[in-house]
Amino acid sequence: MAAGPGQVFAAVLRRDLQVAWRRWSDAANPALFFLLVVTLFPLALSPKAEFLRAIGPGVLWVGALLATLMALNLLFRADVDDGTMEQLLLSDCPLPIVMLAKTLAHWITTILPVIVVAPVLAITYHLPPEALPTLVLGLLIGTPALSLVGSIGAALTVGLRQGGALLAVLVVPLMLPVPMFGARATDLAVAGEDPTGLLYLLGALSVLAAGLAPLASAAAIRLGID
Amino acid sequence: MLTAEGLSLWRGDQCLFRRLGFVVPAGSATQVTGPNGSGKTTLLRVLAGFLRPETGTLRWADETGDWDEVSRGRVAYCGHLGGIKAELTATENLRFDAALAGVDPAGIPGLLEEAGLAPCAGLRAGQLSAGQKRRLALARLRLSGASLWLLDEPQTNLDDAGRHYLRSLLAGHLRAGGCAVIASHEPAGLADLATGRIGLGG
Amino acid sequence: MWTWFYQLASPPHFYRMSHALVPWLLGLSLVLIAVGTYGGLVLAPPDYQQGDAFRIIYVHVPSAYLGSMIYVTMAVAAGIGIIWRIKLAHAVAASCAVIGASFTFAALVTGAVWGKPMWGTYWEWDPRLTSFLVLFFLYLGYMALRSAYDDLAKADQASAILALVGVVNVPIVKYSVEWWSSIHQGPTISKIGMPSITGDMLWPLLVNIAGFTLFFLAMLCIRVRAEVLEREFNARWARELLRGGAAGGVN
Amino acid sequence: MTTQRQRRLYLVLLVVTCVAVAVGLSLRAFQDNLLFFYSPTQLRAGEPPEGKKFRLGGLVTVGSVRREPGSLEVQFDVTDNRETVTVSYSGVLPDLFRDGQGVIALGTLADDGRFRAEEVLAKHDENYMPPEVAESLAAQGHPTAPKPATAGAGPALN
Repeated sequence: MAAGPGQVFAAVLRRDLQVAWRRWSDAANPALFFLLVVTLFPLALSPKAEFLRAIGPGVLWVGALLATLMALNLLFRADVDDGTMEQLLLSDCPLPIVMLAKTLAHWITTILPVIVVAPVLAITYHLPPEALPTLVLGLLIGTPALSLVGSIGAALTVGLRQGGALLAVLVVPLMLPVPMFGARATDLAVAGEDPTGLLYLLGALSVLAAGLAPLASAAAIRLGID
Repeated sequence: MLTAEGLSLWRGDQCLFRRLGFVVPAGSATQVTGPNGSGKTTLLRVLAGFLRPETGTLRWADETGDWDEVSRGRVAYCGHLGGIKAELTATENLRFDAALAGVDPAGIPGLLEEAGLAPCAGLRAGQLSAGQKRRLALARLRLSGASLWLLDEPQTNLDDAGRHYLRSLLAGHLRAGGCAVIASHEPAGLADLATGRIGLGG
Repeated sequence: MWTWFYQLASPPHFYRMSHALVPWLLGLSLVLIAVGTYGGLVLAPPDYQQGDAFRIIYVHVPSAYLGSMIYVTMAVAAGIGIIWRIKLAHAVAASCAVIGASFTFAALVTGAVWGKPMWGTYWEWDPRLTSFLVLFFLYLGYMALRSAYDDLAKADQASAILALVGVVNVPIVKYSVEWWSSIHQGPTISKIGMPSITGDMLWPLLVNIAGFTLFFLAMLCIRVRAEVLEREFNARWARELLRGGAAGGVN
Repeated sequence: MTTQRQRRLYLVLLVVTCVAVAVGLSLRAFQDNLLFFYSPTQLRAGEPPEGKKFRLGGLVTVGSVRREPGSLEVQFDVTDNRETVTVSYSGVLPDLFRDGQGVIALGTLADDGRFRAEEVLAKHDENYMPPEVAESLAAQGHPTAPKPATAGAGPALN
């Protein structure tokens, strides 16, 4: 008797959220990192409102990508290190579902705080308030694709020692379309144009990634266990 | 019943075992012995499906198909890594395993009681001692419903009461028609429960 | 059919076949490249806008074409390797990466050399350039991942997964950068009823593309031979081959 | 094991569903046409959203460029060979802007049916031909024949 895919998904999601809740400082790090990266630009380049408005959408999206990258390292590593991943591999439940649930839990605990901080930072970049819904909506729709694509890289590098830098080299080229569409959607909203089409495209990327990335990361995670 | 035929595995240039074949009938245990580095753990990990042998096949009764798939849900593995989440309590750890196996979690307090972990059921697993963690990992074996248990040095860190718990656990499993492969560098210990023997290396 | 397939994919058989094949491939490719280059540099007329500078397409376009074509080849080989567990396919995929990265790099460099006189800049964040740069990064990531694994079987598996994921992503990246920059909004407008390139400029290009492709196949054979020998170091046929001291085929 | 097979089926169904939904969403995105541009025909059919900025793309009708003397005001017609829209623009046109050239204008539709552009982009030329061919095409009055010796076309990076 094995648990159905829905039960497995719920059980893994619940467990990972519970673990993250008890280690909340790990979860807060990406948001802090995001805050610091975004703060660097006005200080290092120019604090002029006009300039900041022009680079704001791009900086916020690149910041979200970097925060995702930073958080990814821990996505599977803890489970591999304490042996719970072995137990997951042994159990009779579909591994892609497990990977999807783990990635979702990871997104909720690390990227959702980033999205909460983003509109506040957007105001400091003098983005018009009308553009904020597009920014937040775009991040909500688009960042799952970043986490999902990143999960493949995290699974491929989990058994390797120098995982961090290699992970970035592997997944950033694959992630590129997301910040490109996302920043452009926000740009359009800043300029008063209609961004809906791009938001649909971000959604398409996330859904596509949700369908394919768990298969790849499920196949890859076995390589890290030996 | 587990049947292994012609298993070979190299680690780099070193051959750990070559054309290894054995049968573990239902209701029996087989002990794998050998010095450190002889490939006991590796053999167990092959049986668990974590490693693919260079050559050879593994079969469960008369099931056909890849061991990867056939073994899932049939095999329980208790190795060096406990597979215990330090942030969760002992009960929560077992609840998760029960949910994955699709088993009713009502039996968990009883299992913890048997393992002598009832007093620390609500404690985070990170705060348990090494021996207590090992007991928790053993308690999970019962929960998985697996027929083949793979135990890698199961007596490590266990005190007398713990060893006794392990013996009774294993004996009950074998009585119920299950089978087990036990890796151990000490020939005594569980030897009387094991009918088969595989010697590696040396 | 299947036995034939597996026989073809068996390392000793491949080793023997490729030994006979390489000189032909190499010779034919050099002849084609010589003809194509002569046609392109001497016979083809200068372009109406770019003068003689356009002639770099005779190197640039074949390189760019191979850069993307080899990536697809690599992904197909990786897929075959992972589905049917054929070691030769993994060896092919691994060998493709370096060659593909070289052609991609060549395309980027020749493009930059061409861009300077034509655009006034070596680099422009143009969709085609950007997506090609991403392709180059994908090759680099693939090679980095391979080299990070000590275990050959694992390196094969891991890099195959990455290659397959990358091939899904390539069209997405390509189109996304095209939509991202508004100036290159599809070729429809300027292409209505206009020839893109005339025949006397086209044929040397096609000859060169064919020549470069054969050159790639020759290089691939040579690399795969080395790769196979390294992998099958312990197999009987490889030992006999090495003991015999024959640099060539197995009899 | 039948469950094994069932499970595989579920996974395949899940993947197919995801891919189908992704395709659906991107088709929906193209309906919005936001990424590209609206053709004059689509504009006449009332497809672009009212009051929002959008892009208009097409060929500049030959001989339609009218400049206001003493100012940067320019008017020209953009056509897709079916419908034509008059575009008004104030500013410096790009070097590649010329009769018959493909252009993309960003702006809003004014009440009088004209397109008020804030930005005009010209399409790069991707043709390769000897000068004689270009000249003969120009002599025939081919609508898209470019004048020789203007800014160069870019490398064709495929």
